[in-house]
Amino acid sequence: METRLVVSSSPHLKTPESIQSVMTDVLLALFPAAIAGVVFFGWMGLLTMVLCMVSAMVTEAVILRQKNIFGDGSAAVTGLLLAMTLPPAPPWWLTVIGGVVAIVIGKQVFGGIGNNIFNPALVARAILMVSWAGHMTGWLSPVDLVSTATPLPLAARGVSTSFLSLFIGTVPGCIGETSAFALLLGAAWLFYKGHICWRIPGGYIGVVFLMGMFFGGMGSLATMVSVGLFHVLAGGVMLGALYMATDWVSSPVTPRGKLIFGIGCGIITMLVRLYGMYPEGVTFAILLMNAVTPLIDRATLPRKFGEVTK
Amino acid sequence: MSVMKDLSRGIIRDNAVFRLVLGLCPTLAVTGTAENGLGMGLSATAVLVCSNLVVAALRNVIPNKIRIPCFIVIIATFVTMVDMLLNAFLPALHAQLGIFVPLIVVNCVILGRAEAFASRNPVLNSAADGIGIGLGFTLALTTLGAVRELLSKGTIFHANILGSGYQPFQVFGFPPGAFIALGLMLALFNMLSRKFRLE
Amino acid sequence: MLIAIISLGGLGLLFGGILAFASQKFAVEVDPRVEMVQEALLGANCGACGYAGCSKFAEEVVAGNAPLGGCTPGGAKTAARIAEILGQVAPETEARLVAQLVCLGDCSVAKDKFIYHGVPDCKAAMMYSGGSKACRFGCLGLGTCARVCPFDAITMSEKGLPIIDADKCTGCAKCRNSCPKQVIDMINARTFHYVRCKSTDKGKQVREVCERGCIGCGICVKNCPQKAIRLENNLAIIDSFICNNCGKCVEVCPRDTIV
Amino acid sequence: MGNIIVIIFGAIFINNFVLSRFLGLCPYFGVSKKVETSIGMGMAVTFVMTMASLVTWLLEWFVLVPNNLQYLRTIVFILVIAALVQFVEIVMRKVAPALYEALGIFLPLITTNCAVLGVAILNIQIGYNLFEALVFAVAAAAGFTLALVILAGIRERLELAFISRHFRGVALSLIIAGILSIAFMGFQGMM
Amino acid sequence: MSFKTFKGGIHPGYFKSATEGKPTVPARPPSLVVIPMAQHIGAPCEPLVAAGDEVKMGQKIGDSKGFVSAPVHSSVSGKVVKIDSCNHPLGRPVQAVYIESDGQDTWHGDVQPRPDYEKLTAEEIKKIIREAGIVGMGGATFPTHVKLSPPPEKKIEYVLVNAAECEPYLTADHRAMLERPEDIVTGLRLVMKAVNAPRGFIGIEDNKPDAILAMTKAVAGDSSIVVATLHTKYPQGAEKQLIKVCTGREVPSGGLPMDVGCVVQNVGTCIAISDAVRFGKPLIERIVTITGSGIMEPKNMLVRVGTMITEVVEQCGGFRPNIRKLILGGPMMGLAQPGPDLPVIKGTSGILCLTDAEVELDEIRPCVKCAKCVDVCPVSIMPLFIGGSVEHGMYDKAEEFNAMDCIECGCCTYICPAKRPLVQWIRMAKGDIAARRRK
Repeated sequence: METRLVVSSSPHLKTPESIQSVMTDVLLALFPAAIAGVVFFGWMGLLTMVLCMVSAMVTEAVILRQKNIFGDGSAAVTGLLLAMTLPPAPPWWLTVIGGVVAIVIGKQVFGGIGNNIFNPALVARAILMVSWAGHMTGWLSPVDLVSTATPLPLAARGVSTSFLSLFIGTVPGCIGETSAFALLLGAAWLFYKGHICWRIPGGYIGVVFLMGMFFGGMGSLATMVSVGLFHVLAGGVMLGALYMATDWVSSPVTPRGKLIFGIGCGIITMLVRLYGMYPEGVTFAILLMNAVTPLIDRATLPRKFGEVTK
Repeated sequence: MSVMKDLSRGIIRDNAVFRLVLGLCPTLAVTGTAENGLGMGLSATAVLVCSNLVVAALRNVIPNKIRIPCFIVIIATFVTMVDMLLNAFLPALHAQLGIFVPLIVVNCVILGRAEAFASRNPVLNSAADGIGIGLGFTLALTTLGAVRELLSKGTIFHANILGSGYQPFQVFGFPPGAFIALGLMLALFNMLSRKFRLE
Repeated sequence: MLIAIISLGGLGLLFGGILAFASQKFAVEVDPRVEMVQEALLGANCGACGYAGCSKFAEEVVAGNAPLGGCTPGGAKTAARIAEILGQVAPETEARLVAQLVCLGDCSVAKDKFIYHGVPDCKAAMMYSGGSKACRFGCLGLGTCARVCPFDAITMSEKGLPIIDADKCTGCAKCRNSCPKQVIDMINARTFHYVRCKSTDKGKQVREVCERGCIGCGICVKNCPQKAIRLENNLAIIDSFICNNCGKCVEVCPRDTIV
Repeated sequence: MGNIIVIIFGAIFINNFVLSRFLGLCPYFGVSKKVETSIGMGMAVTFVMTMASLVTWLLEWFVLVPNNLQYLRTIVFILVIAALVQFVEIVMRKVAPALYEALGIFLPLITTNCAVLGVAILNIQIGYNLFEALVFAVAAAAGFTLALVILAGIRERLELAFISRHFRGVALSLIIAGILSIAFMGFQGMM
Repeated sequence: MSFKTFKGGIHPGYFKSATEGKPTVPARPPSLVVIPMAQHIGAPCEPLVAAGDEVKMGQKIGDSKGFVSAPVHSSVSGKVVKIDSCNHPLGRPVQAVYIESDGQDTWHGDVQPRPDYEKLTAEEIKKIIREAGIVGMGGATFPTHVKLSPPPEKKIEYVLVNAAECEPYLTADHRAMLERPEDIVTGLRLVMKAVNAPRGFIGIEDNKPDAILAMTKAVAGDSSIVVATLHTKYPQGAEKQLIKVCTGREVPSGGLPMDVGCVVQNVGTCIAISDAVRFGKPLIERIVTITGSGIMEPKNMLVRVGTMITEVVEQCGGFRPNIRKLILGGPMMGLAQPGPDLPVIKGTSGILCLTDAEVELDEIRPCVKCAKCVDVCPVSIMPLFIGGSVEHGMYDKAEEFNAMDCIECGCCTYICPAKRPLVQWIRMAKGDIAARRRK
């Protein structure tokens, strides 16, 4: 035989999925929310997203000395996710710094893809938020692009926002977080492809809802439910629960661990929202739970087949 | 000759912060500005030199078993003195450094030098070692302070460097920035020392 | 002033007393020589001595279970210091040993019998038909030795063979022990000429798979002025005690196997 | 009672000794390679810190203050702590050799752990009563342990990563601590 | 009757249509057979013949004194040419007897039918099975008589016939069930008798309805045997998973099926047992599926043990020019071979030829902790952490993540988007851990 055969370990069948294809799936899933961002916040939203993605991808390509700027697609996802957590019209340099920080501090110092302990986009957002709090809270109303406050602090002052606008996304907020509808649409795609499971988002959103219900101010059942629902829809919980907390690398790998992770995120988010200094706690909550992920994994190793329980 | 060697070694080659990674608490805590870093560095240097001198002088007197408590008492004495001096002559700096002045006493750099060097070497060498290590420590603290001050305020030693239009990278003024800045500087130092084959 | 002195002194006395009492009551015997020996070692925990790390070796040396010169990387210097600590005479250390790759079959001269795809590690490749090299004795070139070397003395060449830096090599033999093909020998650092092949196959088979393998032709045996070379199982072997490094064998070897 | 909760929550989360007060950093980066060791270290620190708080508080209010000797505080406190640690070390070596083996050289490090002296001095500076001081010490140690165990978990996980050699070791740990520190900032304003 | 499924598992493409409709054809009698002395797990056999000896078909030509071992028999009549080493599917050359066929296929005198086989005692059945050299024919090649000899304190309650055939591509068992259902049931009854088990199961995946029908018909009227319809999911046919699904029992970690009162036999093994007991025929031939897009005419063939693969492939029209991988067994657990010059052995269930298009040579990427391997692992271990630990040489850590419990089904490696060779790493860990435990 003239051709040499390939010898490798079994199995000899492999799934067609690759890291690149999965990252493309995630980008597709973020597409509806990105469209919503552009629709609501105009060309500034688009510019921010593009700038952030490019800055992240270029940084990664430079560090890894790779010619293909898209690479495995993970930098693009990080960049887009970061852009979605930025306010609608940040200064351009803020966006660029964010992309660089996300890739360098959030990812490459840990050894690159797969090794980052924390969600790179959230690391960058947290650093930006601490550094330039003013720029990071420059909210615009999506209707007329006038500066305004987001629903969460408004609610604290007693101003309510309609559920419909929260669901559609016609409320002030970060570029990608306002439209629950678009986020759910993209998440449905990820569910369909089997890239995320219900445990993290379910635990997260469930706890936010319940804590919103019982600690957000007592009242009649209807009020309590609406407060719970408000907390789920307002702010970054949807984006965080569906896209940030479910980030493979920085979340637990065991089924039980995932549920614990989601619940933990929910509790910390609500603690920050209800009792803390910051109006929103999603970033802190997910970063904190990222930090304890290795411990959660250790503690929740599944019972192996045939293990005799003592 | 060997005295000079003992003196120079501590500045870069055996730099307490960047090479030995000791004395991190004050390094991170008081380096919000270059000035504070310098102040802390010099205070620590003063204690280090004095304690090295005394330890080296008494090295044959102190029984081996209780040497550590003895060293600590010696160091603590000098720390208390520095504390009082700072309070008297530089009250503003003293307030800035806060609890970290008395905490010089537990700075592992100082105890480490007493244990590893001064207790085994003659007085002159020990003093030189103390000065070298102390200068290295001061250098590290001042550099870190300068970098953090520059990034978080746009100034160095309160002199405006980056202009009034600079949007300060405030995270470097806070605890997280201290960790991150030192981490990055340490990595840079590792890289440079590999390049110049310091090890 | 007086009170200060009294309080401090009193405290000192009190704590000194407690500690003295405690150290008597809870004393644990530790041989201080163990610590001293440990300080004399390199601290690389390479395991060349055969014990679990430097501290264990130090314990065993002091207990008399391990030889003074047991620390191969440390060499004679370390042995002398250990001897000094233990008050013994340092042993005559043998010649310095370094690792030598005994295969020249890089990808330009040695054929592959199939394409191996999997974990890039020689031991892993061995599990599948003994690795992809057509020569069953040849180096697989997947760099297991380079990864286990604690002293960064081994790098992989572009043609897929390890290059051993004899200056950095301390003779710990970790690479030899990790090589599944056993193509690394520990040789005297002063050896100049060595048959760089391990194939005991017949000449024809060797020719089929490798351009530089020893075919057991015996030309070197005939031409060696010292009669230091013999053939065993189709493989030339140089006796390093007789060899005087004249270099004749290198000249005559038709396949450049002796280097 | 509310006061006590504020002390506990504050010392663990809001003003975490390691991540926000910069105390106890040397052992923090030194002993955080394995989760088991870090738990042991945390327990040892908790024990020493509580004991030290108790003794130093008593000394301060019954010896130093009545005699106007506050200027001797640093020297007296560190002496007490040094003696205490040595005592614990001697006892542990005999009674629990396994634990001693695990903590090994880090027991002497507790002496120079500024967290221990720090908590003693802070107790006095803030003016806690004895009970509050003890609670503060335990909570601060718990905060230290929490940060330590988290970092150890992360570093264990990172054993599986191929980290650039410039960042390997303390450099990366510092950056992780920085990110942790940001994450802990989320607790600000609570209580 | 449908059964609950097990945790984990995957749904790869099945690719069975090429051969599942093709009846088994007997292969041309080979002119030369190469019979390796090691065709089973355990001590290899010693040759009982020497070069130049005349042998008959079914004559025992190799045996071993070891308990965990099975004798080998000549699959042709003719003359022993030489005793030399030959390639073996496991990758290491082994000793083999080369026999040139005289074309007569005359049976050896010991091969005699037993018309009164139903009166045999359990011990006699076991002895016949051992002498016939029967081993697990699903691929594991564990000597069957050893499986049937549990220590006296272990009571066997169930005998399971593993007819799931969950490996993609393979159809050998499927065809056997369609063509020889009665023999399978006879074999099962003999095993039940040998181990004194009251109940039998025949587990078949629900993608083979015709086989289910055929087997149901064959066991009709026997209430002690149940034909279990199983979900189509890989690895449904893994021993422990099959037991869990059929009986609800879980084989303890590190234990054997007999620990929960079960014995599992492959379809082919049952047929071999039936042949051996009823007709005295030792195991000298088996059904092999020759398939894959790298072969001209995929077929199911009845092949003599010792026939060279080259010869078998020739009868299927030969390889296609773009063949890239030759696998003995199925694609999930089969062994890739460097070339076709090796014989068919007792455990060769399939010859799978894959082409360029199907052989991916992907770069190994870093683990992104997608946890898909954790989700699909049927034994609930942590393939990602074992792989990572071995990659960094930390074998003791691999042990903590239960590397030793791996059944090497390959689900984790199949599903990994980072294309990490997890099974291979786990195998390395198992080798290292086993070596350390022996010390």
